[in-house]
Amino acid sequence: MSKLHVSTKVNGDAVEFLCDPRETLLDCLRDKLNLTGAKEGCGTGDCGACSVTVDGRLVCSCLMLGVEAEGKEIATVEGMAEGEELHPLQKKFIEYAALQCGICTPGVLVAAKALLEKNPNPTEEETRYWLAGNLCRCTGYDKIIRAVMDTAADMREAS
Amino acid sequence: MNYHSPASFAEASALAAASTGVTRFLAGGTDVLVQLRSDLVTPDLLIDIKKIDGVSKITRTDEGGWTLGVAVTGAEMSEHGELGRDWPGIVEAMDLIGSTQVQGRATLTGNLCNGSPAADSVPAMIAAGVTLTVTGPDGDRVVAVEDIPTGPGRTSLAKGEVISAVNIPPRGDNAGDAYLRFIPRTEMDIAVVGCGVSLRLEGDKIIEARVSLGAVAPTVLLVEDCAAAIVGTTLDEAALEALAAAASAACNPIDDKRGTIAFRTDVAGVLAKRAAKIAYARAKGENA
Amino acid sequence: MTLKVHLWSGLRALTGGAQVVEVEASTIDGMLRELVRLYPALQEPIEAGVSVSVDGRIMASDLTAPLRAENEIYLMQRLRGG
Amino acid sequence: MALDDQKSGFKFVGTRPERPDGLDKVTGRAKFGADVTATGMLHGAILRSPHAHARIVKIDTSKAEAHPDVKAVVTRADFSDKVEFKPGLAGEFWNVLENVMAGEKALYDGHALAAVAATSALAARDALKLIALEYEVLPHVTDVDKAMAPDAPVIREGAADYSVPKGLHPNVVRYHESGHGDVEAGFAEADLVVEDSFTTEATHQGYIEPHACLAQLGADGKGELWCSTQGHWIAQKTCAALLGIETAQLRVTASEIGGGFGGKTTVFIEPVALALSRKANRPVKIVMSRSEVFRSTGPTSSASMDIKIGMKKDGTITAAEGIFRLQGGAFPGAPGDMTAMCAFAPYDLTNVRQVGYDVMANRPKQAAYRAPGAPMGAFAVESVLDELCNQLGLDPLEVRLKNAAHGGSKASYGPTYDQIGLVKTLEEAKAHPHYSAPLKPGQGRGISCGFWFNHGGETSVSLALSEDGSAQLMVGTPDIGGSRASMALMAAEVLGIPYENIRVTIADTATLGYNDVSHGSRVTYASGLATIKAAKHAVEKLCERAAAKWGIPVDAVKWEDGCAVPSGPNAGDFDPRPLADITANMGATGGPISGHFEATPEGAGVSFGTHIVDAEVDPETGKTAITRYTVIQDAGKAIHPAYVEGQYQGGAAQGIGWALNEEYIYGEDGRLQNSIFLDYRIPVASDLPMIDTVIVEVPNPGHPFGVRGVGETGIVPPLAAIANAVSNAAGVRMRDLPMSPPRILAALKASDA
Repeated sequence: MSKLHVSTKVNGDAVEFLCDPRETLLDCLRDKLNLTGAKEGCGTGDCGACSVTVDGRLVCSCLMLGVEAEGKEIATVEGMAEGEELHPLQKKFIEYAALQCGICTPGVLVAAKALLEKNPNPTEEETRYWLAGNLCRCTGYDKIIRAVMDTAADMREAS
Repeated sequence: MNYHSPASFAEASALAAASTGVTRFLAGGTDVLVQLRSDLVTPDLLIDIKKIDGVSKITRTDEGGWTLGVAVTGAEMSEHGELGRDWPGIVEAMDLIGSTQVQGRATLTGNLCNGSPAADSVPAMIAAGVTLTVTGPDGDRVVAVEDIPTGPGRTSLAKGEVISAVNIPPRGDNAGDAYLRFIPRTEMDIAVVGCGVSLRLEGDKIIEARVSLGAVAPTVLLVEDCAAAIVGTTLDEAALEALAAAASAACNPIDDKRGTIAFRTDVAGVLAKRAAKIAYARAKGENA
Repeated sequence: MTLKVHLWSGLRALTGGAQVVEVEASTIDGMLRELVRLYPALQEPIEAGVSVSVDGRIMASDLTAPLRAENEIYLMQRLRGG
Repeated sequence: MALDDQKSGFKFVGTRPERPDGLDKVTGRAKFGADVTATGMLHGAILRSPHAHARIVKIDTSKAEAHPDVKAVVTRADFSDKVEFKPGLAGEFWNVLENVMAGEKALYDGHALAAVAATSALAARDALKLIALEYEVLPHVTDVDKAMAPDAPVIREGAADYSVPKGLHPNVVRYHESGHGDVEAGFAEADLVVEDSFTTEATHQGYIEPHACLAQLGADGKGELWCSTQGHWIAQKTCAALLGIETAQLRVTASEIGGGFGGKTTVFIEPVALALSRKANRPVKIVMSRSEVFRSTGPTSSASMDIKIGMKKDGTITAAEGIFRLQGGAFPGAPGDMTAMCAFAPYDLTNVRQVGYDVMANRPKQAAYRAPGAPMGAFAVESVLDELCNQLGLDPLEVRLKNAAHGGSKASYGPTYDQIGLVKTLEEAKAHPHYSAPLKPGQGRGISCGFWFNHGGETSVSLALSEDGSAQLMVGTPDIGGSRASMALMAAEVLGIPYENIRVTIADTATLGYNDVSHGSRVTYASGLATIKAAKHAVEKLCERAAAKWGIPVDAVKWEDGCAVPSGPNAGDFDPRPLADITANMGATGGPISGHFEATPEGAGVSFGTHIVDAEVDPETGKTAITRYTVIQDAGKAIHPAYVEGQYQGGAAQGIGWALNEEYIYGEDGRLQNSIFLDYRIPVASDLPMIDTVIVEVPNPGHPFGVRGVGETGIVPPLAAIANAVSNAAGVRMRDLPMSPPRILAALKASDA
């Protein structure tokens, strides 16, 4: 069948694309909009490397069709920094060496940002469970969890 | 694959009834997209029901129960304080499914219609006595949750039928529910065994109970012997042992990559005891 | 000079039972060639890949490394990493 | 390598600066394997066998070829016919080719049979369904012990090499035996001998980034390849051989790599993409699905092991013997030899004997995984040690200290150890608050030691100075875990310029000499050593320029804190010349200044670690929770301690997965049943505690700064340490991994009965 036309907003910008109804939002972000920050680690919603928010809700972009993005507002890792100013989580991840290979990092950052927006003062357990859908094979999560919790503390202090 | 997003359930039902190939309804999509991506099921027709008015609403009924739209996500259920105070077991069962990300999309009806005997929300719904409104070519009918799954991946829904609402009964006084599952990790797994319990007390005595087991048979089971083992008791040690024995006896599981027959049979009893204790404490108004 | 070369015990079948053999050489390359000359059956394991431990330091591939009579020399199967 | 000038007193080394590629990695800008496109690009997809073992009777690709979206179809006939089959590992190119694209037989579920290139990824996937296959299904075997049994189906005749004793099944393709002393005499001296058998299942490296590449190859034999790899020179060499082109005509660029752990040290899709590209005359991109990753790449070997250890009442080990049978898929290469050599390496033993088997079965070709072979052996040996300590009432740490190898000990694999850090890690473990912390009911504590060889390997590094005094450093080892930061720190240390002034690039194969793969924990050791030497080479030239300007001999100039200075009062009285002062005019004083170094550094320095684990077991369900974890490991010298800690923590986390839940599950039909992350259960964030680390530094005499590799040793002790903790918590000895809840519960029930 012919392709479907989709109008949506990504990181605040109005965008349009044509997609096959079988293509996922992740396929559309990466292949049609050249936003390759979200990664496909599994294609089954088990690894979280493709995490984005849709209308503020954290989702796996591999578990949503491109056509379902019609009229929505999508946010990806590419939209996390404001101009040249990195998000506090981005800064802390670099400072704490909370990434090794970096493939899971975009998804972890998007998910962690969603956590702190919902819960500015998460416990270690809450942080670990919130991020349970973001697989990291390199770090053992230790430095990731510390980076998220310490960023939360910094942000609480700053606000 | 054709994609449609009808504006009403009647239209959705008509589309499905007229389709000649494989039809799937798309709510949260957390199962449909996985099957699509792995070439397991590529529907000829995909009907997205999320543009139908009211599908994302959680509404208190006049009788004190709840009506949930079929696109209400797990995250929306968890964030709804009052629903969770009435039916913590259902909300927790839904919340156990997948990650935070999956919670942003997954729905009760999707979990049910996927037809997995290991679906977490299903034992909790069955224990709670949840019913569904089904819209078909001949209009609406109301069906109990336990009557929907007929086997792994199969449901009793006829061609052209689509679930249009989830009806949760009024909780009433001195009652509580709970759901527990066993998984090898702390998150992200499919239940190896699941158990939902809902019960009502008079004083310390259980006067009503429904116990449901998941992942121990081709479909989720409503186990009357389990209920019988605890009704009329104060959930003392003997009642708990009888409950565990009834739960294990009801199991008809398989050996598979997620667990063995012996393991599932044993752990069904363990979880039944643990879930019953939580439901009992909740019915007494204790924190659990 | 005469070098004393320790083999791994699996190679004894190829050297008529000897696990420590003496060869005349001054580099790893020379030693390996001399081993093959004295025990032709050793050609296959050496071609399949060996490392040489010299005084406890494992030389994975350097054929030019000099050897002296007082060195402790062990032939080892080539190491692989992840 | 000269060992006499080992440096101490560091300015940059040992600090924790931000990694040079940090910004790229937190903004989504870093380009991984699947993140690039080319104009005119096609998408490739690979058809894979659904059978564990089958003769390919016929492949009919005509329907796929006729489809308008399809631009090329390839099968084995499209690869070089010059690649020669040899027994064992001698013909590794043939083994890789046979794995990349099946010849006469499909050898495992997931084995590649044909591939297409089409105008979109969906079109390519759809086109695979147009290829018609006719199979003759053959009997299969996936279990290591069954694969060695007389009635096992033969995977491939003639694959066994010289080492295999006569009379063994043709699936046994390599054999290793080593040791010293007289084990029988040793056992006779023992007060207690424990003999036991153990198994471990295959696990996957589990990197989150699936294999991905973009290839272009023309009829002129010139090609470009972009891929996610641990070693682009080995990819270049292998692809050239498999495609029948000249190595130098294929330029390979390593993308950012989303994890490897050994699994990306070889090629899978790269030669296929090149073959498709050559046929279609267009660039071809292939990205594996997660299911393809599990079915067709990695995994590690599965193992079956028998251990016998004798001990005196005072804890002295009198003799140790181990038989290690490793299954490595349908090709030679299972590291039974490594398992055997590493298993007893932590101990100073008078009598030791170890035997290793490399066995083929109908599974994917095993790939290296972090200290390949060592974790399984450590699991078996350290479990028996624990059992001996329990039965003799001895403290497991004291017993390990009593028997620990040290400088001068004869290693179980033969040679005499140089300076090593095992005893130090044990002493640190003993002093650590974790070891003496009280346990709660239901909890158990386990410890284990672990050993890994580490590796040097062929290395080239080039360093070029800029006029403004900044430096660009080109290394050839892909940065898997922050190695750019370590390289910049070492270069800064030698040059004496700020860390931030150094830009580190992973050079492609056309712009730097040969480099071995990022494996064997060799990057910080070997590329680091080469970086130091390259920087020193540049410093020599800087000193020459200063000497020329001052009119004094070059040996009267030394380099200090980023400046050329006269080497002493007799050399003359000149103001120090900073690096930027010399480079500012370098074009007119002799030309550009660069340093380089090419060698095969030998002296990687073996490494040891000791882990302490607390585990809690639910007696009703058999579920294990890891409640506390401490890693103590010798790093020689930690260049960037944060990334050293990261390696320790990552190794421990992977070990926890291997010990508790990760496994390849094959059905009776020989098909892999858990090829997605839902059922291949790697640890998630909520499964783990914080992982404490202690970095021990016993300098490696073979590195100018004392570096030992740290990447691999961290996965050696966890299996045993966790098994010991779980066994102590549950009161039953766990002999089979993973210790999944059904296994533990069954063991508990059996011990009750």
